[in-house]
Amino acid sequence: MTVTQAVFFLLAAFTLGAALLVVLATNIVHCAIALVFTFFGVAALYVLLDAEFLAAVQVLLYVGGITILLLFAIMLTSRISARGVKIMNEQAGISALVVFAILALMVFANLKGLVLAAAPLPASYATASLGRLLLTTYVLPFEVVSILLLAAMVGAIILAKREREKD
Amino acid sequence: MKLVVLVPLLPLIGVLINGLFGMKIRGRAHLVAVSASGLSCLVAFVVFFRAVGGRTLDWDVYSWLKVGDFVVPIGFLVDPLSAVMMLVVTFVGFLIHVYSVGYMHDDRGYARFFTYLNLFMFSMLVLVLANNYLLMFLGWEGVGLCSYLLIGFWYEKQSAADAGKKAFVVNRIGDAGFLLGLFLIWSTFGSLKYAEVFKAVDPGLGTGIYTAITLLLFVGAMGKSAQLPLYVWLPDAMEGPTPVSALIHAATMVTAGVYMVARSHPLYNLAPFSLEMVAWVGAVTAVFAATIALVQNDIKRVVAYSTISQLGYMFLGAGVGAYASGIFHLGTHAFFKALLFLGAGSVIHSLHGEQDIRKMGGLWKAMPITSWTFLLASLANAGIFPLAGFWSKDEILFNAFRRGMTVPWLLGLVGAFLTAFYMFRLFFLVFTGSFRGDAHAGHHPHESPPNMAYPLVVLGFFSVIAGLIFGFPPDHGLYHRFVAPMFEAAHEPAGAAAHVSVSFEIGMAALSLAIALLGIGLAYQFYIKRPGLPSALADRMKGVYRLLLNKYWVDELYQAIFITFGKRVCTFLWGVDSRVVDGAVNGSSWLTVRLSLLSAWNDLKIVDGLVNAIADVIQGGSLSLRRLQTGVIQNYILAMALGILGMVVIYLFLFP
Amino acid sequence: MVPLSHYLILSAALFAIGMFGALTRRNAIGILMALELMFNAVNLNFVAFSRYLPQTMLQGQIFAIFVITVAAAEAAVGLAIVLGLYRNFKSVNVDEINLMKG
Amino acid sequence: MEKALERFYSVFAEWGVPSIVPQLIVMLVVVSVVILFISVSVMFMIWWERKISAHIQVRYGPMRVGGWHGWAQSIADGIKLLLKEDIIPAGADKLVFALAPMVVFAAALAAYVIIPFGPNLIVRDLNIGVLFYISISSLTVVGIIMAGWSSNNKYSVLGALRSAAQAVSYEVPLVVSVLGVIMTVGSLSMIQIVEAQKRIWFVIPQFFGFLIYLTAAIAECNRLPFDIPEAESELVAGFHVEYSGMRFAIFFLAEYANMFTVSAIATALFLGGWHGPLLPPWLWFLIKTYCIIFVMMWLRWTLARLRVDQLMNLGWKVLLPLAFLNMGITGLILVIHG
Repeated sequence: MTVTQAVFFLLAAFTLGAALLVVLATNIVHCAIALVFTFFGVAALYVLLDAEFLAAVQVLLYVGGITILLLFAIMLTSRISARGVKIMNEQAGISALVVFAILALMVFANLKGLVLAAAPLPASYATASLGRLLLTTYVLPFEVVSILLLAAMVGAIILAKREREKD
Repeated sequence: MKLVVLVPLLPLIGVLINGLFGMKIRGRAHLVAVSASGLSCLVAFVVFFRAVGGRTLDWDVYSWLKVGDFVVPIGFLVDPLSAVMMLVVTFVGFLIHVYSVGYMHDDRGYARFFTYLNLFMFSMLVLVLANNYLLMFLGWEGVGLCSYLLIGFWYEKQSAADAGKKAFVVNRIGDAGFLLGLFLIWSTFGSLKYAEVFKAVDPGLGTGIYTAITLLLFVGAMGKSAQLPLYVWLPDAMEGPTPVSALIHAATMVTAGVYMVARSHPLYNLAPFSLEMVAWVGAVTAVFAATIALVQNDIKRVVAYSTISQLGYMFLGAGVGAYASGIFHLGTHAFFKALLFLGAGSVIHSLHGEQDIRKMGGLWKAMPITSWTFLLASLANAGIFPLAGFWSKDEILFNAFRRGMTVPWLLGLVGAFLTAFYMFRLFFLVFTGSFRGDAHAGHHPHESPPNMAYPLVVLGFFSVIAGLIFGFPPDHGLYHRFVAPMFEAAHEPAGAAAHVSVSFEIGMAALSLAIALLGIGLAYQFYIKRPGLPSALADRMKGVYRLLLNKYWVDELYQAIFITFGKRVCTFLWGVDSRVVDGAVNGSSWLTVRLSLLSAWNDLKIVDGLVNAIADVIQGGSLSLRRLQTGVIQNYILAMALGILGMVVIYLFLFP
Repeated sequence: MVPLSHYLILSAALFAIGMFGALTRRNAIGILMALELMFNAVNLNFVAFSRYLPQTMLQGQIFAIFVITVAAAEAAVGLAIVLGLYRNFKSVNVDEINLMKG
Repeated sequence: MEKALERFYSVFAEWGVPSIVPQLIVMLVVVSVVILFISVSVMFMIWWERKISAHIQVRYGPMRVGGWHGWAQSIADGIKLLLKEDIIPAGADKLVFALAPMVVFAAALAAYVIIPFGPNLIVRDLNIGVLFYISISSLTVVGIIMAGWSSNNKYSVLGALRSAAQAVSYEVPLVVSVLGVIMTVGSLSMIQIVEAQKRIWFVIPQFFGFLIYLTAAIAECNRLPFDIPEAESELVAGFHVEYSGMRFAIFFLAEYANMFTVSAIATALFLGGWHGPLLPPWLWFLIKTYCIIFVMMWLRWTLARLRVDQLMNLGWKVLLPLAFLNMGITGLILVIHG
């Protein structure tokens, strides 16, 4: 087992553990904090995959943006003392079964069906080429996503704004 | 050279600032707008002198639209033609910005006005500097939009709003032609970039396709440049503020059509029929509009018809293949026509909105600067030696004659005579004699403030010297040495262009000068010497007078043909609909009612019984099925997950 | 080196965990978190494929960027909806909100 | 430096030890050096700030501990904090409460990875350098929210929420203001950015970028005039009201460490990094950095606190448009220059 593999397994265990905590923790704030760790784990995996820019974006957006948004929402809607409340609904059992089945199928398909390059190709990665691609070949999706963001922003503001008292 | 990007960009920045913060800065909007246009003008000068130095630029800044192999760049083209146009647009535009500061100073929409003005500058510069047809079209539509916004600037006024709409609709007709022309260019040459299109121009394709393209483009030019029969919007456009009339409807936007024809000259050169068409439309428009101008009583409308007439000359020039002369006339015309409008605006301003020349007169004393500059502009417009208009107009007429277009040439001469007459009719009525308005106390006419007067003086200066400096000797002046090489090929196809002696050229010039002087003399006779004569003549020739006063009833004609007729057709169709079709429908409905009564019994007793039985079963079933819709979203997700699971199983194991 | 299938299995597991969360959490914000986990799993797949597959030219990473952007938009709108829910129902538990019940 | 490292590695290779062992040792050494540097420089900065504030207010400040102008005051403070009883409030969420200072400190520590003290004096010259700092700095906010929430105190929660809102708002102009430099250099690597300033410091062509960066950076550090998250008179002390002893010391440490980081980044991006005549590069770098820190302290003790709405207006309606303008003009100039 090489160092890279060791690092990979460590990271994988860390990420999965944090993810499980996200789903299973009783306190929603703990979930959010576990989510931060998951994001960090995934970011580290990106680094392992030579996608440093993406790792930085992952941390910037997920940790700096989405998690903080989530924490805001949690603080606006929950109380610290809200403990001992049921966190899962009634369908937990059957859900676990279904999810486990799907996971099993995915792993099966992966082990059986994929005979792809086992070793990674030589890394040809540069942030610059990523930027160039985004502004040339993928400029249309880029613009579409920009418009989507704008629409989301407007939508979020309108949804979150308190309705004026009707006179 | 790449500085050229700043030329349209600066006005755009002005638009952004004034458009976004106009409500905040209100009275200081002109600081932004005037400095934006002034800087733009400055940069334009720099670029222009580099272009004079012989450098051209065809620069794709970046690709704007890219769909398959359809690629349109945002790109700039600086060559003599666009450099001259750019200079005219920025320079006249800048002066008019300055003038507007005084003219609009107490208007409620001050910032809005400057926003539009800058937006117009931006669009016009995009139109002029574009290096492909689509970007030109963007500018083309941009100026159309600004024209609409500015004509309807005082939108509380019904007539202004209507005039704006009219301009918009009439222009759309032309634009449709232009757009079709673009489609045709794209499908023929596979590109919209000038450089590529003109390189791909090949006489071997036959004249048909070129004639089609150029005629379609010319339809666009007719709309924008107010030529017969699409000229009707321009006189009404005078509802807008006067600086707008000067900038858009005299000096720059309306010349876009001429520019476009000149820009497309490689295409026109291969379509002799189109060229002839352009020349004829131009010549006829020149005379037609001039005759209307003879009898109009609104000071701005006289100038407006004069503009249409002068645009006709430009097209005449382009149509006989003398593109350079057409553009030259465009440039000189920009100066003196802007001056005329600004002078008219100055008069209107000092008379507190009075526009009827019958209520003016004797303003010479009160407004010396306006009067002098107006006189210079009138002389220039009438084509008096050695003012600017003389050189360019004479060149067009001379070229028309030389290329064997005798009838258009004659029409041009008639137009020149009429021009001189109506210009001086206007001048005498407004500035000489005695004041005929109701001069109630304290409201005496007065000279305009300096920031309105200075642009008048500057424009007056250029109206005097522009022709002499740049256009002498005719066809070989400074201007021609700069621009004409572009159109080198254009001089050939007319064929009949025989070489003529210098003395003949001078004779021609003298002829047109004499005709113009004759017009002025006649005006002098009519309005100074024997003031009773005009009305007597009008009485004598009542029919003609009314014909002209009502502008040949063209508006009414359009109303009758396109609108009333359209309405008639619709009414008729409605009648057919309501009588014949509805009758048939009603008849059949009666029949149906009887039949259906019969079948109703059948339905109620037999079919319904069956249906109800089924419904009962379904209702019973759905009552239990309804429980499935729990309203809890996670149940649905679970169902989805199960579905996915099923699908995966199917694809993995059943149909691998 | 780490073979591609390791990454794929890891991302499958992450996806499954996220899915389980989305199916079972009562708190709407918890569901959103679970959704983010699923997005991350998908992104991991994209990036891994763009690293391991030939002739991909970074498409995987580009798509991951788009997914992240869409996820950000989704989180913003989703949380706004949660706040709206909280205002109207004084609760963010989705199983207590069943106005659409048949 | 690199040769010494290679020799170090080769020694281990000869002994047949897997390469991860020396790597781990090197990592540990680097981390210890960085932490040591942080502690020393923070202690100095705290002492310095007390002296500056005192002199601005025409006082002397600490004069007794250690002799010359009370130089050992910070050390004494540190020892006091270390020895204090560790108090966790009864209603607090113990796990999160304990985790929060660590998260904040980890974020502050991680940022030191990309600070270029000298041509070779950098922990790691990442090719996404600036972006790394920007992304890692957002982690601080998470820590602050954790701290505020877990204290179970409404002042802490309010302080934390304010802090988060402020940090998120000012991060945008911060990033955009830096873009001008990045566009000019065409790289995110700190070393390359500093190298590009050999002839002219970016503070001259990017003057507005520098001003916007500095303003936003002060806001990111929650310092006056942008210190509403900690406003003593309104919120007692913001998110760390309930913290005391060692945990409080860590927050304090992280705060000053952050201050050092933003100043160091400003130095590297705008003030030419280590470039300068005569003195060794690392000294130049420290001098410039401390100059910026001095400016920040100076501002703190002379300006009044902004209101929340003023703060948000400044961020979104002034700094952000200005930053975009700066970026647009930079782009335009780059395009024209080709």
